[in-house]
Amino acid sequence: MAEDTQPATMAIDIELVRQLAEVLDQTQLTEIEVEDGSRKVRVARKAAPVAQMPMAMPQGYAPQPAPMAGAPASPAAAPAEAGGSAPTATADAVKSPMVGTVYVAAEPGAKPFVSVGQKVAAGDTLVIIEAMKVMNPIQATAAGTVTAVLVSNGQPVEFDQPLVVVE
Amino acid sequence: MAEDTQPATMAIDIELVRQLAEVLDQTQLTEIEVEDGSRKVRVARKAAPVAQMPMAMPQGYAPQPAPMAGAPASPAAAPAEAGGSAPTATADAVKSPMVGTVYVAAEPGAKPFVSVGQKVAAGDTLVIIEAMKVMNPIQATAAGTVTAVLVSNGQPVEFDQPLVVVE
Amino acid sequence: MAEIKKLLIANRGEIALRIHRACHEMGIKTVAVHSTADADAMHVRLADEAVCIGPPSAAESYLNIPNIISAAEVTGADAIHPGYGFLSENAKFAEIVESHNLIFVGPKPEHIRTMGDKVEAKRTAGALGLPLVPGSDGAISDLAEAQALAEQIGYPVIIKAASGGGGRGMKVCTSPDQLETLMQQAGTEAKAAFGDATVYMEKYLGNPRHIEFQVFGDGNGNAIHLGERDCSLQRRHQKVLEEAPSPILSTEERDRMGAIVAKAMADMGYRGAGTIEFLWEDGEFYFIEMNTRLQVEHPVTEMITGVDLVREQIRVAEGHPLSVQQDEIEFRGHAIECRINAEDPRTFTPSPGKVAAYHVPGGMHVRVDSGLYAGYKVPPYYDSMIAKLIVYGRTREGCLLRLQRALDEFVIEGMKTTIPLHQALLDDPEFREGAYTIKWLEEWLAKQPVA
Amino acid sequence: MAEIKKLLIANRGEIALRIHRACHEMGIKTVAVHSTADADAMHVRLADEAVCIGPPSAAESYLNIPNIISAAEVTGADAIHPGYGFLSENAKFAEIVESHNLIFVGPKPEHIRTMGDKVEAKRTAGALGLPLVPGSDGAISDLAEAQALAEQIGYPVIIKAASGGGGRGMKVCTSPDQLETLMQQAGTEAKAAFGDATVYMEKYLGNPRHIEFQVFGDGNGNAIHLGERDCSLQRRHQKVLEEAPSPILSTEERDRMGAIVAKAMADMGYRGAGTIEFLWEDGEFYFIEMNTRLQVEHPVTEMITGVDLVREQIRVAEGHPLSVQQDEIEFRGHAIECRINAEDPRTFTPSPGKVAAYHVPGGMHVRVDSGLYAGYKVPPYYDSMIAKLIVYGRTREGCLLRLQRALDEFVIEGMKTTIPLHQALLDDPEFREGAYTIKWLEEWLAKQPVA
Repeated sequence: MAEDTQPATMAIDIELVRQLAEVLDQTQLTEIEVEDGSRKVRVARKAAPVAQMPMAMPQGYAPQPAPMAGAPASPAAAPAEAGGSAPTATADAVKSPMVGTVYVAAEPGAKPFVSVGQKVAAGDTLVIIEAMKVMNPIQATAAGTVTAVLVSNGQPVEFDQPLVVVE
Repeated sequence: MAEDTQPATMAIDIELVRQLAEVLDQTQLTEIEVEDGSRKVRVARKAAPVAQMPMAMPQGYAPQPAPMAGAPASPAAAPAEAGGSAPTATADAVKSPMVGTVYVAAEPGAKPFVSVGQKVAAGDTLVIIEAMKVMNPIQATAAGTVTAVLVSNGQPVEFDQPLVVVE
Repeated sequence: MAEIKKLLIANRGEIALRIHRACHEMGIKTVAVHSTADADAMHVRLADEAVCIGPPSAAESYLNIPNIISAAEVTGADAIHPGYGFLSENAKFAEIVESHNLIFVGPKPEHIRTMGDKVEAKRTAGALGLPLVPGSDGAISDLAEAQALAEQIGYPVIIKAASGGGGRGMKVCTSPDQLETLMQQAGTEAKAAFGDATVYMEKYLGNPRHIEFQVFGDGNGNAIHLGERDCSLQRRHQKVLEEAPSPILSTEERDRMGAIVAKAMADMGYRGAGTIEFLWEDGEFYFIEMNTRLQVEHPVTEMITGVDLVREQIRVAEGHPLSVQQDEIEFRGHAIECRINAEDPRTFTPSPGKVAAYHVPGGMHVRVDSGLYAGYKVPPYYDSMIAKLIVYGRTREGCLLRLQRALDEFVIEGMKTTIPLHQALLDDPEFREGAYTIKWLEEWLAKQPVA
Repeated sequence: MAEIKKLLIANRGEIALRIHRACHEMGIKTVAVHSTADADAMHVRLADEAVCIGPPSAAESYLNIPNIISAAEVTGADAIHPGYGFLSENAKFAEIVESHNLIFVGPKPEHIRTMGDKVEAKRTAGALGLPLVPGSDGAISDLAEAQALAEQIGYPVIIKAASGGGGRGMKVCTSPDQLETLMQQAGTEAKAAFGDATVYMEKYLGNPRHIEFQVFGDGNGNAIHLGERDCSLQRRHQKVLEEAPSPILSTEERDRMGAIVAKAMADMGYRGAGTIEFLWEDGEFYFIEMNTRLQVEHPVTEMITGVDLVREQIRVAEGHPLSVQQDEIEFRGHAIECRINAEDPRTFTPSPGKVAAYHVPGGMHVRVDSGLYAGYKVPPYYDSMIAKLIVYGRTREGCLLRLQRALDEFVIEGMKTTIPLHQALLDDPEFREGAYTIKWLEEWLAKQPVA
């Protein structure tokens, strides 16, 4: 996920984070989010029992539904993921409109349709998804640069699963 | 997300955050978000579910256990009472050490052992509780003035039920 | 004999959980398919695998055949159980499933198709010996003919517009001297409303009960019945509370009708679970329709027979013979199911929302089928039924008392539910006596004080 | 015939709730009595009336006879159900209850007293024809006499100190040539440990099962049995999991022993519910003791017979005859109960605390008896058992599979519980085969890897 159009370091004021954390500790808050232009800081703390309650379903005991092989995380397996580490990479991703099997190239051994760093135009095929014996080309919705390919060849995908990030 | 048109630090007013936190603490809110142009501050607190959870038992549907007749409130019927309106009157009350029936006078029609405003000495009988045909005098533990009689003649009482307040 | 090792559950809510439970109790792995709105559903979290098949809209998810079939293929499932509703009575879906070499846990596609067509279903039922509502086979215009027929089927009769619906062109005739006038009126109204004056005649059922028989076939000419359910308590044609056995059916009548429906299913070569719905009035049964799937209210039958119907469906789908013979089925005790909906108990306005607190009744002979849990958000996109409370008793009276105490223990906070409706129903003397028909509940509701 | 209209429940926890449920299902009002620590208990909140009877200490509350009797008097209760534990086997309490013109839901006081005395119980059991552990009636000192007796009862035998306990002065003798030496050693050890060299001899049961029979008498010479429960899975003499029927008992043996215990209870004139506990080895039963009360594990019997034992207790207490005859009792299917304790599943350290989340398994043939609810604080003063999960299946194998899926659905957060212990047990092939004795669980636990 390396991105190289950035300045050498993130312009984050660590002191600000500390101050916000302090406020959080001194108050009953569980979350503070501040934003200034494109900069944003969010500090949060799990409220003791509350964090447990929505998790009332079998956690320790029941088998977690296995996410589909290779998928970064199925919604079912990680319902609480959002808000954790930044899942920015998938935010702009082209998502699967169907359930099926992904092919990243036109045929076995061929060059992939796209790879990281490649520029694509709107309508370019990114991957193919096979569903019920039909090959469905998945196209870029806008021009941009491929910054991540989130699926591998032959991998099953579910509806809404992020496939390729074009920025 | 790289944008380098920014000043070196985020212009966040930490005092504003504190003030918002204060508002949040003083109100029933769980979240405040303020925005001014591209600046944004959001503070949040997880609603304490704790207040709800002990109430998880049948409330609307199940019959509440009837408190014992005449008792101000049995612990069972009002488990959440504490912390509500100040029940100071019962704080210093002499409490029933047993389950039984209260008699406020030595015999029917006689003058009550004590009444409000009366001074009592330690050891003075306040009421009698009949339990299993035995009459048990309940005595003042310290000298003082009777400020409230919380039971009436012939009333059943349970363990720990406030009887008479002596201050 | 095929052995199902992994089964895809093409449904949601309590029935998806019901199927999941049956599978795990048979050592079968489960695949939950779900819309984005159901990612947190209990059966999704309990299933061995889960696949998101579409957005909240059922048309794009639970009815999305390509995505469901693909989900079965990518997970390597070898069977699909459709539950009830959604694709459960879609003959084409059953065919597609089978054409992908997957086992369809349900009837043969041709039987789904036949029974899904009103006219065809009635014809088939008649041919199989099920009692139909007597009437003219088609249009009737000649008065003498009409008089003779009405005499034969007995008054009251109803004259209906052949092209009609919605009550227009319908006339109930209680005696011969009115017949001519009412036929003319019906024809005139039909002509005005539908441009077609053709009318037909049927026996009029003024105040019937809804009684349905649970049947099971092995697909090879063997079939049994598992007794009846009385589902007369309905509001706007939606069942509210069901019981088994019916408070009004004698053992002899059960045996007689049960034998008729079982024989019909055997003759048809029916496979799997089915329900034959009748109207019942004055001791007579009249076929309405057949549902070629599991019913919502199947647990009351399970309670009084001890037969696990979902397990039986799966076994039959694997090619096993029926696990019980007719003479091994004993009807013991009484069971009632309350459908608990996320609705205002007076206005029936849907009340989806987040479950703030959830506590189910426990103890002897109390069963709860529900996908709810504390913290779960009931999505606004689907049916409002959120739980089924099923209670068993050795007698109907004992069952009612147990049901009452179970309802008193049930806590669902965060939304309005129909629990208070059931509590109020249980207090009604007519209901307690079992003296109700399909019209009773709406009349009863109209009489209730507005809260 | 007395009619109970309001019943005081002199207990706490799940059994208090169990009794409350039975009462409400019979139209009987309930009075919950509780310590200050139990004011928020579920049965207290559900009961029609509640009376606080003392501080947390059981001695001052649940064992406080005057306060309990007074609570019955001030609330106008006409009966008291003692549950299990606490005052349930206190003959004096039963007498006091009856002397206050209240109905005691339990056996006659004299039977409680007789069976509460170890020596007296054994004598009575023997007189009633129940099989005892064979041995010397009293002290044995003469070697020839000892040899003859050992020969008669069969080796191995055990020599025990008459005044002893705790293993000291106990010697297991497997063959005649060791007998003299071991008798001398036992005597010497007994003398040293207890100041009394007297020893006696009994048949040695090396590896028995614990099998108990549920009995019921009407107090007028009629009695029935409701089959057995196998409670061999124990840790430190505490039952952990119980099943009915026992995996090793044949129908013939059940009928034979059942007839013996039922006849014994009829001869005795026993009233109400009772349990006769036996050790079982090599096809033989040996009486241990009789519990003159409801047992924790009574639901497994309810599941396979359909008889509500608490309801039956109350009916018998009212003076009704037994509601079922012996020949009406059918044993159907298999039931298992898991006792779920608030304990570390490996170390068994108690883990009381606040229930952060609570979700019980549902579906067919799953029963949960528990006073827990989300937000409830398990008090540290009493027994650590917080829930019982009881599951039924048509076969033992089916029951095990259902139990597994039910345990997988069970969520109790906020404290450690023994749910994982039961899950691990279910994975054990020996347990699945039913091949266990009273020593098995502790040996199994010793073999488990430390988490």
